Amino acid sequence: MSLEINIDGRNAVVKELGREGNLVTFQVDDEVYQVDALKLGEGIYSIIYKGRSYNLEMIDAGSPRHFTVNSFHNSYEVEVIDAQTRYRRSRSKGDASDSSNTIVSPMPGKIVKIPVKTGDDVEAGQTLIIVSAMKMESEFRAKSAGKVKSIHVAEGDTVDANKVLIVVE
Amino acid sequence: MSLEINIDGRNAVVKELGREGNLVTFQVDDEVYQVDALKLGEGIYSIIYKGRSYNLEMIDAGSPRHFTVNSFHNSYEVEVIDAQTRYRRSRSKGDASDSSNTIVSPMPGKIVKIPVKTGDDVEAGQTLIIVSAMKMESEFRAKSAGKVKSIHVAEGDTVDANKVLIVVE
Amino acid sequence: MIKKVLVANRGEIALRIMRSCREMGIPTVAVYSDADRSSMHVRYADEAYHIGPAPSVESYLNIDRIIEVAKKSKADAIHPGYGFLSENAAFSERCKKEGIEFIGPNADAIRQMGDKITARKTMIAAGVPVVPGTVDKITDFDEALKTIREIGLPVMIKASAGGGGKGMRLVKKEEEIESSLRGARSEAKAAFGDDSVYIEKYIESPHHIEFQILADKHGNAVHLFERECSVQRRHQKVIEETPSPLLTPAVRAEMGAHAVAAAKACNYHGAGTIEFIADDNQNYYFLEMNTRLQVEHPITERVVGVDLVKEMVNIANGFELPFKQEDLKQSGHAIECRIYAEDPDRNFMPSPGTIRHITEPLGLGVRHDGYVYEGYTIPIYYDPMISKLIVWAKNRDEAIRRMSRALEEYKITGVKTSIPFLARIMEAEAFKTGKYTTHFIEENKDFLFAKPECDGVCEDIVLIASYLEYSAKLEKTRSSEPIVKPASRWKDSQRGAFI
Amino acid sequence: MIKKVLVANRGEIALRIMRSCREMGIPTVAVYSDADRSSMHVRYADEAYHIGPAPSVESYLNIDRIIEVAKKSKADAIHPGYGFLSENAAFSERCKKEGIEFIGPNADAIRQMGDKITARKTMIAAGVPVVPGTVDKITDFDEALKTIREIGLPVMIKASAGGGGKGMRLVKKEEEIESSLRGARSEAKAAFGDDSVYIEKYIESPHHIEFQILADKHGNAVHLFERECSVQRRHQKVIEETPSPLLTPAVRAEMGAHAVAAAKACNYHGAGTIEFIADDNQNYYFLEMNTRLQVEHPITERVVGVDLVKEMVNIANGFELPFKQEDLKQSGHAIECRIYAEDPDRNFMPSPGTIRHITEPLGLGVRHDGYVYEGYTIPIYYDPMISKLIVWAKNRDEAIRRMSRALEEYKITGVKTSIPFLARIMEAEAFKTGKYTTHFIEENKDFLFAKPECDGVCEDIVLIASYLEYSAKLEKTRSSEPIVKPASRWKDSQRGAFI
Repeated sequence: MSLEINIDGRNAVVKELGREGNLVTFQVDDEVYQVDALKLGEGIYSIIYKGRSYNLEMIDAGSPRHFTVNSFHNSYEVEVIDAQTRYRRSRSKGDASDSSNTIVSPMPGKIVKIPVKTGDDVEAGQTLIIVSAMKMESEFRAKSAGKVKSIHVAEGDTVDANKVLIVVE
Repeated sequence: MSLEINIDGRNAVVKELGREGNLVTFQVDDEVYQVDALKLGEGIYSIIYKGRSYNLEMIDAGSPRHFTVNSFHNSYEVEVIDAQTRYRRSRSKGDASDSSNTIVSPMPGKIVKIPVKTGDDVEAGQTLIIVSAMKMESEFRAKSAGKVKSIHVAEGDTVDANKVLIVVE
Repeated sequence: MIKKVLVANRGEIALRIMRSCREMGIPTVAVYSDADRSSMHVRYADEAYHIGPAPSVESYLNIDRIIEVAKKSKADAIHPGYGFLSENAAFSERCKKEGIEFIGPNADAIRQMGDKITARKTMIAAGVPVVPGTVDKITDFDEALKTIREIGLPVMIKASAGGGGKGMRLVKKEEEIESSLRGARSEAKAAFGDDSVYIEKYIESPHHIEFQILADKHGNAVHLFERECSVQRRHQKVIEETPSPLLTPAVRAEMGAHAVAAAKACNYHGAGTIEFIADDNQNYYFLEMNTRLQVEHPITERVVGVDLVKEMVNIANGFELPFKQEDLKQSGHAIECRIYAEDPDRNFMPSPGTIRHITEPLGLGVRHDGYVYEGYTIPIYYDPMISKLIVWAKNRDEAIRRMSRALEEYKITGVKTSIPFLARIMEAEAFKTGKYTTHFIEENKDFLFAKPECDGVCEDIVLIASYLEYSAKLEKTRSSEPIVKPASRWKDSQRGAFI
Repeated sequence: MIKKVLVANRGEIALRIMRSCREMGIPTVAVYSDADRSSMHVRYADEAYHIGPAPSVESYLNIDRIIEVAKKSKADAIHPGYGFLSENAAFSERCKKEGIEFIGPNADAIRQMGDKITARKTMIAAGVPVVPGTVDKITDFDEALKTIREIGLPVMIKASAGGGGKGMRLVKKEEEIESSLRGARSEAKAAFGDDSVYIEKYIESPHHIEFQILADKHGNAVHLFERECSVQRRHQKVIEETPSPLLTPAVRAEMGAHAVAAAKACNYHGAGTIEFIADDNQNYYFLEMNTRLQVEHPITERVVGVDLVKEMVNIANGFELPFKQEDLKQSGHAIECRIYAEDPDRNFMPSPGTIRHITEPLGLGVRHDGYVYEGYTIPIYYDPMISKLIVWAKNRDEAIRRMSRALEEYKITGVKTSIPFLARIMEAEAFKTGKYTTHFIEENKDFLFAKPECDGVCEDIVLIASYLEYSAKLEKTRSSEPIVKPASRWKDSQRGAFI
């Protein structure tokens, strides 16, 4: 199997060439690695490569295809690119405002206030919604001017992470 | 559902009368209990009954039907009695030696020595097999006199828990 | 004698209190909201009672309900922990009325120190230095000049009616006074319709240093030395240590004596903290008093060798303090890091969720006060603190290295945490040398948020792990579920599930 | 200066050593057998190399292989931990030959103290008391009588060629000497074909008390006080504490001086332990020297405030000890419990298996040194120790209560552990009062193995939990598997699985 993975902006192709027990051979772009790889717990990996012991923690970042990967001193944002993503990316090319003015809850929380209503004209920077989680309120503002197309939650609602809250077009 | 459960020699019938979320009503023999029961981890239960907080740890004891249950100050041996068990029990009634001269590995380990062979006559107390685990050797002896009927492992073998090692009849 | 303690709190502090009660042989009663049935304090306690819905105002702040549980469970004392009802004078009073011992100060002391003006006046009367300045309005230049000369430059001119930075001027030189005063007044007039201002000493390199005190009901009070809490973000403490790298023994002794005086001035009993602001020259001023146990109390416990919760219970029981000031010594160095479920790279946004894996830091010199476990879901309703990591070592340098080591051991998956950020602080030069103020995070943000170097290999290894994780997930879902699903799908867990 | 340390060990002690190396900024190299790829020390180290099959003779005892890895990884020092190669003179010698620093004593000291007769002679020469007795064979009654009168009753007559209790007689009164001597000799003759015997003082109420020593390469040596290790089962230590409840300050100082003399007598350098046997009257005798770090070293670290592993590395580096005897003090009280995967109710049978859930004890005064994690399978090949739980408190009584509290917090499922047994010891009167000898477990077995009382309700609650656990399992298997399956089925786990 081969996967296209984006790591902090770099697109790389990771291909599994073979495995024998937990010794796995990979090709990452042009480099070939034989590693001893072990999953030790939920999101905990131990990889030994040329004697070096690497410990990696995979933290879900919103979707099954997104991880934050911690290795003690570094932290990486990783996204697995699948066909759907490529399709979505190609569609939205040159139309950055399309998705950027969709407010998605970055964390589970409670809707405190929605100071706009459907059909309102909004300016860039205008507060669209206030979400509270863990004693902290976060304001989400419009990235650019537009009209509120749809509101998917109501004040007082409890929402999961990655839920679409408001769409501005 | 209703289960027959043996706890340290007492046979009790546990019957679930109803549940609403994690509030469950049980009948244990003649007593009715409404408890707030939660599984918090693998084998970790929190039960609140009349305000008392009970913490129970279930430790597998050889088969899915056997547990050791720890509640900080007490430890119980519990066996769920199913149809198969009842059948086995009724068959072996009055024939205690039947199973008692079958040596079963109580833990995973390595077979160090088998000083008997199939067909040998053995006396009560004679060593049949020596198993080593974690730097400690355990000798298993015949409970009563008999003839070695079958040997299911060889010296040097690594065995799982609850494997039949030797049968004497 | 206290026979059963209700702990009116949750999370790590509820466990902290129950631990000491258990060691004293005192049974404990937990209270919990809808969001907390699976929380550790419920299992830890001997008894546990539900007190209401998740929002704290309907549960952990519901005085009637908590008193009701105390009576039902025959708890004869209540420990409020920190936050929630811990500095609520009405709650302390209510407990008294109901014949329940409130393990904390009485209502008068809470009120007296809770009101800033009253507290300031009490401190002045007790001879405790407060931030120099005028409370009265100033409109006249000569008066302003006189005051500023008394206080000493730099000063801050602030609008009496003000707020939000309007009508505020920092004055560093005497020749700036006139124009600054004029500017502040006209801005105040425009903004608030009132041109009166007041003047306060401006502390240029502020250090937040607080003193732990213990006082019994018989008039005895001691301090247990200081905690340096200057590593702050938005006025929230991030890291605390003791001893403070700023203080000399002489100033420490003087501040300690003032802290004891402050406690005596309000007839305090129980554990409390006197917060001071200090400058680089160790000039210090009373800021406020926290009339409760602090989050960061463990570092004091470690270097002084005293269990503060046990002392609180003993004080509530009416015992005299078992030690005098001269019996108390600081030994070695302790540091605390607060571990939050938050994302340092996204402006510390809270990151609630389900804990998938924990590797806890262990070994020599490490104390860990936490409450989460694998499979536990951190609720969105409360403080995002996961745990407190406390280390001790013979000296400050070793303590910093030990904290680095412990942070490296500490692995949590499932939620984002502040661990990498805290680890970075341990490597910052200003922290390592101990020369830092409350501006530390702001002044060092380039270093703290920089991405450390990584060779191509380490990035490729990350890619390989990502491949493995993704393909494992793919495998897991292939049979039953479409691949693209909302994140919550991955939170499904056998553990923590209601039966 | 040591730049990289290979740790020739596994389990908790490998981690313990790596922790201190990391705090010193020294990278570490792990070695592991087939059974240990998923073991924590492999992830903890900076580098990790496979050294052979699971049986330790082919891996952790394989000197050639370990030296090879040290060279390959450019490790310039090896720490052997305890067990395995830690007291192997040939290994120490080999390291020296290969130019690798062995973090421990040199081969001569290991040999000198490893041989019982040589060690005894060395101690006698150094003025350290040894168990009174004869080394030479005795065949004559008059000689025996003379010797016994010198030693003082009671004595043990033992067959020179003997073992296994044959040809052994305990003599309490002088009039028993003749018949006991005759009996022992004829039994020895029958069993071993040799009727010669020797005589040794019998210690009636034996206490196992050991002293920690540190010695540098410059002739400086100090002791770090004692550890009381009398809670033993089959000569295996179960619980250790310091200070010993038996010793008075005067005897402690005298024993300490003898411990230092013992270390100096064999030109020792590194960390070592002098084991003594003492009676109720604090008469004490040298037993043996352990020329390595002990399992129970953390209690010493806690009350003295010294990191023993760091001191070992510094000594290996050729540094002088940073303290003198008079700088060292005991502060407070520390207790260690060894947590084993074993079943106390079935004669402590080992209980290897997969850890399903752990709740680790946390909070004030608790140190935990472990290496297992949820999903980890404890291999059958090595020692069944899961972890060491160490508590500290101001005094012994509080330390016992704290240990009880910590043991109650510590929950492990998946394997049986000694936790309930250890908790029971904390409640035993003889332990609580500190009046115990090495016969403690035997003498208190009725109490220690008794089943505490439980009302009908608590038994019924256990039945309810069993119902829930069984029905959850039933649910889980119903779709795919027959219900009755071997136990190993339940060990299947996503975690720890080889990818």
